[in-house]
Amino acid sequence: MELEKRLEELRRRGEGALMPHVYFGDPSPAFSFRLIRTLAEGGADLLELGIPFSDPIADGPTFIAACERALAAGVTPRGCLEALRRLREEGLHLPVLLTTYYNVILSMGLGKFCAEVRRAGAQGLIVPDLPVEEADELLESARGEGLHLIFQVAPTTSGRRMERIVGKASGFLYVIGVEGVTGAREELEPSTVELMGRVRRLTSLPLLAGFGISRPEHVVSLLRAGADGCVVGSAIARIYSERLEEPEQTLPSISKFVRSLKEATRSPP
Amino acid sequence: MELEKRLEELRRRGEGALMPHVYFGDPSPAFSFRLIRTLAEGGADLLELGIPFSDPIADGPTFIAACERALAAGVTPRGCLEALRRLREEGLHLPVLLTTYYNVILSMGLGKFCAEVRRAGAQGLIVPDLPVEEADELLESARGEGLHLIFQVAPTTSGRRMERIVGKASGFLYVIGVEGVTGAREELEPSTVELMGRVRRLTSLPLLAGFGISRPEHVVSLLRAGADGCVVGSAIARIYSERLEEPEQTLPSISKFVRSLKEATRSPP
Amino acid sequence: MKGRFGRFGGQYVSEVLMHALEELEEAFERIYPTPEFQRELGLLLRDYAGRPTPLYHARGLSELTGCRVYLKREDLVTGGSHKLNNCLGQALLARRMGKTRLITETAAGQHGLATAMAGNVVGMEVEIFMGVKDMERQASNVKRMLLLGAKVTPVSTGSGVLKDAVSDTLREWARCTGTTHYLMGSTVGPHPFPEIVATFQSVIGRELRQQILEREGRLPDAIVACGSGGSNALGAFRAFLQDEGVRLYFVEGGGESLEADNSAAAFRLGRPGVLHGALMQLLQDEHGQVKPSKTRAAGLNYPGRGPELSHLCETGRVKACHAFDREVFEAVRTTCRAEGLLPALETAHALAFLLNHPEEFSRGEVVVVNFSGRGDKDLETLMRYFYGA
Amino acid sequence: MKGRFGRFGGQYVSEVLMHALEELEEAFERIYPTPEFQRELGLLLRDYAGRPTPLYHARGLSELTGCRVYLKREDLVTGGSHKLNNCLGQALLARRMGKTRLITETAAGQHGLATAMAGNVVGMEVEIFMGVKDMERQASNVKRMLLLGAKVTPVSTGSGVLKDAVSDTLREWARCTGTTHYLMGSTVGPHPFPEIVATFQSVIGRELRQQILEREGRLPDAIVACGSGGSNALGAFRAFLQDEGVRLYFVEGGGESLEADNSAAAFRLGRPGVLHGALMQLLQDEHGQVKPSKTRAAGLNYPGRGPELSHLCETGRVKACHAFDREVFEAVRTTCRAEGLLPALETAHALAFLLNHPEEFSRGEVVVVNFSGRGDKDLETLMRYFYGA
Ligand SMILES: Cc1ncc(COP(=O)(O)O)c(C=O)c1O
Ligand SMILES: Cc1ncc(COP(=O)(O)O)c(C=O)c1O
Repeated sequence: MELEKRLEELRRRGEGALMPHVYFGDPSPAFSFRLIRTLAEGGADLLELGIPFSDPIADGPTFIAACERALAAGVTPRGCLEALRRLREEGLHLPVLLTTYYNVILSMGLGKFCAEVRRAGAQGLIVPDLPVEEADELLESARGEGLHLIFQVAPTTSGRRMERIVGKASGFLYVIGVEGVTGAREELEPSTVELMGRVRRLTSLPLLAGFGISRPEHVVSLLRAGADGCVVGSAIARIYSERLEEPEQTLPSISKFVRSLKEATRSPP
Repeated sequence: MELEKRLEELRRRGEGALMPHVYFGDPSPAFSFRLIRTLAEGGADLLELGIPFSDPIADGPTFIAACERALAAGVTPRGCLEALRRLREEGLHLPVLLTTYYNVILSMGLGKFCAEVRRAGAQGLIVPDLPVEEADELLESARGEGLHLIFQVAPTTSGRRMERIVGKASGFLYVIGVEGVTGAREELEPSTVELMGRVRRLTSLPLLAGFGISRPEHVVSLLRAGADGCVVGSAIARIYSERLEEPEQTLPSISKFVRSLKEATRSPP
Repeated sequence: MKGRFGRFGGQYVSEVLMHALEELEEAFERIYPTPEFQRELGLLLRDYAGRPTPLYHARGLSELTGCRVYLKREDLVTGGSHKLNNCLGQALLARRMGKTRLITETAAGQHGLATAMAGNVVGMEVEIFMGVKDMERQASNVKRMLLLGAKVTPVSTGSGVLKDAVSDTLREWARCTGTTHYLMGSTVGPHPFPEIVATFQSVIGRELRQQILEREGRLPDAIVACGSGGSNALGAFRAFLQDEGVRLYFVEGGGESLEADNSAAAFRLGRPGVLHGALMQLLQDEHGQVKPSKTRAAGLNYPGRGPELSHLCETGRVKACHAFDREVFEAVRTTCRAEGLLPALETAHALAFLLNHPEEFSRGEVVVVNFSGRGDKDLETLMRYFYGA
Repeated sequence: MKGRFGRFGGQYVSEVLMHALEELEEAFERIYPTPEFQRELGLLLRDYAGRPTPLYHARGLSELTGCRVYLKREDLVTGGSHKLNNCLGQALLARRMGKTRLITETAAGQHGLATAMAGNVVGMEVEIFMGVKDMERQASNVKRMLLLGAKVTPVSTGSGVLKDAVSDTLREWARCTGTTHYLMGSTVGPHPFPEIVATFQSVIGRELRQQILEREGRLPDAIVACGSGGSNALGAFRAFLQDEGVRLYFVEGGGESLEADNSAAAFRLGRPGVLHGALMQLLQDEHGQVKPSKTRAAGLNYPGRGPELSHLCETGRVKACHAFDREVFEAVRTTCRAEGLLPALETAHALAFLLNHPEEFSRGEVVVVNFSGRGDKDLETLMRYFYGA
């Protein structure tokens, strides 16, 4: 399914996009399959599928632990791509963004990685340690395969850099609302709202807000502030992390949680 | 009893002098009294009576321990002098040399110390950390009280210093046969014999050899080498040190040992 | 290209940090060349750190090797290693940038200690991230840091060693770039860190050049330095890069053996990759996952080699070598006996290479070893190794 | 009178040792002034020991005291204290005298360590006598000495502390003066030791004088030094003895209190007496038995004060002061925080005196503290004191 089309459609419906973010293979590939199905059924509009990395410097404790568990379970980048292919075969229709750190991509080779990603059925890439200054090579390979390379902006991003980023971005912009790393937070910071306004003035690209979103109220505030959607990651991992011996037991709670978030994306502005 | 007279007498008889050396109060004053009587009865010709000092740098392990025990038993310099007075009252007739380190003397005051020593009934002083260069003051006080200040010579003593020492000595010369500190040794060193010759050429003063003498054979060799007598210290303390709970039990062995040494002083040259 | 050494280097960090890196680069370029900054740093280097450090003609090691061996005595810098050269520089810079807090990571504890010192000198709060395993292994340096008033935060993510502590410090920095400076401890990390650290450390080589010219009337035949990130090595090498006649040896941690996961020899066992913000020579598996390094020298226990060093070794200007743990312990003993000097386990890598590779050094050659630190911090490890328990 | 400072000094030793003292005096007077000796010692002091040591303007301590406080950085000497200045000198002298072995005693371990270093530099065997209690308290320095290859012989006579170790070393020396030099570690013992040690340490004051003149354009108002035997203090003071305007403070170990047997304050609690070959200020009981001293700083735990120092304090040229253990620990903490420097417990006595006696120092005065050593050896003691266990 086309990424831009889906976001366009949601915008037309006056609805925010919900993009859950999971690291594949945590704590096991089998669970990830069930989790992703649950998220899709619960109303996810897009999916950010993480390939675990040994040193996820942009992630907080929840996702650090997720990566460690997934790697301990023997998950490899190829395994993740294979899994996506299987999810597609089994009928997963959402647009999927593959997230990983740059070294994983470099290690496979930029061109080869992008080709594999496209073949597996993803629509784009998110590389949290690849700022726009370092992105040209990957951008070229990704474009060659028809993949979006999603860029991030943050409260600390200067106007000059924001313009540079907007100039190269496609698909959507990933708006990091807070200073710091991934991880569920209780409160949204006012800087997030302010940032949304700043970006909006520069581009008509869809804006997906991420980092720290853990409640339906957050989603509502962000959409009001101008976001086109939200990324929710650690808040989901946090739920199953509490019962790692039998994570499936938490799927009903996760389902309920995702539904409540999706509900929030539909609240009138 | 006069020191010079006694040595003169022994020389006339062709006999060597035997001078046992004990630290008073080790392990108790009561034992020291019995020990000294035993030594006198066993044939001691002179007695070197030590006032224990906290830091006896010219002494080896046996006498270090003796000083520690005596101090722990509460022995003081005045206590030692008092003890000598009592020994005299009880009939001890030998010439007595009081031995202690210079700080004990300094602490009481040189003049006062010498007066007390004379009153207690000693004939002279041995101060192992007082070389001839530092001795003038004490020499004066001692002479004032009619006390001999006994000087030592050692294998390392140069000819120039030997002359200086001989020039100030009276009573006898204490000839340290070995390099090192007090303590019983198994063998006599050839340097001892050599040294005895060196000193004899310079003076007609009696020569008492000390440090390391532990057997009748040592005594015989030293007298043959020209000594007028021997000092035996650690070898005696070593005997009672082995039964410190009831040191009196060792008095018969000590008596036997002293008799054997005295016997050796009578062997024809 | 800016921030690149050949193909190595770059700025592979989260967007959140980009602003801080730009701010730092700008500040460094603006402030560093000013006479006031040079004067303040120069005084601290002289009077606080104890520079210039001597160049010692090591007679015992010279006899053993047949070379004229000189030791550049960075062990005499306050705190016991070259680390303070860089820490004083960055701390002064951070204060002039208006920051009030310094954070960093440490493995051997030497860099943490030097940061705590520099923080107290300039009057800034200090927090040190340290892998739990390193905290155990280098307990005495943890104590020193605590006494100096620094907060020491244990890192238990990953393997609880240096690489994990770097990651956690980067994460902490992302939270508070406004008030806080990340005082990077080696020539690693995203641009401009490798350049800044090498600049502050290059005082070593400048002194060395002058000293050896005074002493020998000519440049040395070879300089040997240990390292992982490369700060002491580059500090010594930079002044000689243009002098083709001066051979430069970089000695990394061979660990137990070059097998599997028993080594820190990234030049032998790694390939270029991105970690902690830069493209560099990196120990990694076939999937691009970073491999934990292994060596008894905590300060060499890092899977990456700084970008400048990666480049210099790729071009052949610097020769990458390694020493194994057992050679290193022997070199400690040899140096103790021959010179009365107790080298850090890290430093002993350079000494071990010199002692064990006669084929590299001809008789009579002038060889300088950068004596990067003293071994007091390794006392327990050494006693256990030599005397058991 | 030869070997006397006023009434203090002398040669109160067994006849067996007199020859060795004469030989040493003759050799020192003959060899020390020669250009070859000066050159060899000068090079070692510069390149091995790390001299000149800096004079550091300590901003934090200056703020706390209102004075312009300078620290003479003897902590930067190889091994971590001033002790090596003297050890290198005596070791070179002993080698030229044809000796093949060095013996000495140590309390804090700093002098033992420095002797082991110097012994390795000149290629002589080293044996260190150390009280069993001190071996426990300064375990890390024992380890350093062992690694350097020195033989460490435990002394259990007496109280198993420094004074007993000195006695045992004198006894050992009496056995082997022909081959062996007793490398006296402080300005104590029979003549010529106090003179020799003070001469080798006076490099401190010579540098200091030149440095403070460069920095302040004038002499300091006061110099503060800690000590027991007095080697670091005399080293700093000697160059200023003729300058009446420079006040000299000597800080001894107050211990817990000035009561009974809880102190090492020989100037407060002692009187002149003879120990270890010299007449000096001495802690002793009414019978002339030497009293054990008590202080948490092993290096100050000696009942005597060297003859020159005894004389200078008797004449009033030097003011004798003391600092109590608890003040000393506080001074360690203050200096760690204010300057990022960890002083030895001994050194912290001088700092404590400066910090706690504002009545002695007027605002704006230039005060130099002889920073005699670093506190790494005291790490365990400090951690136990501040953090318990
Ligand atoms: C003494 C010493 N040498 C070398 C190093 C390695 O660091 P670098 O590669 O930055 O010189 C360390 C690191 O802690 C160290 O403590
Ligand atoms: C650091 C330090 N300062 C001072 C002293 C005291 O010695 P002195 O009185 O000879 O200076 C010692 C002795 O071990 C020491 O280690």
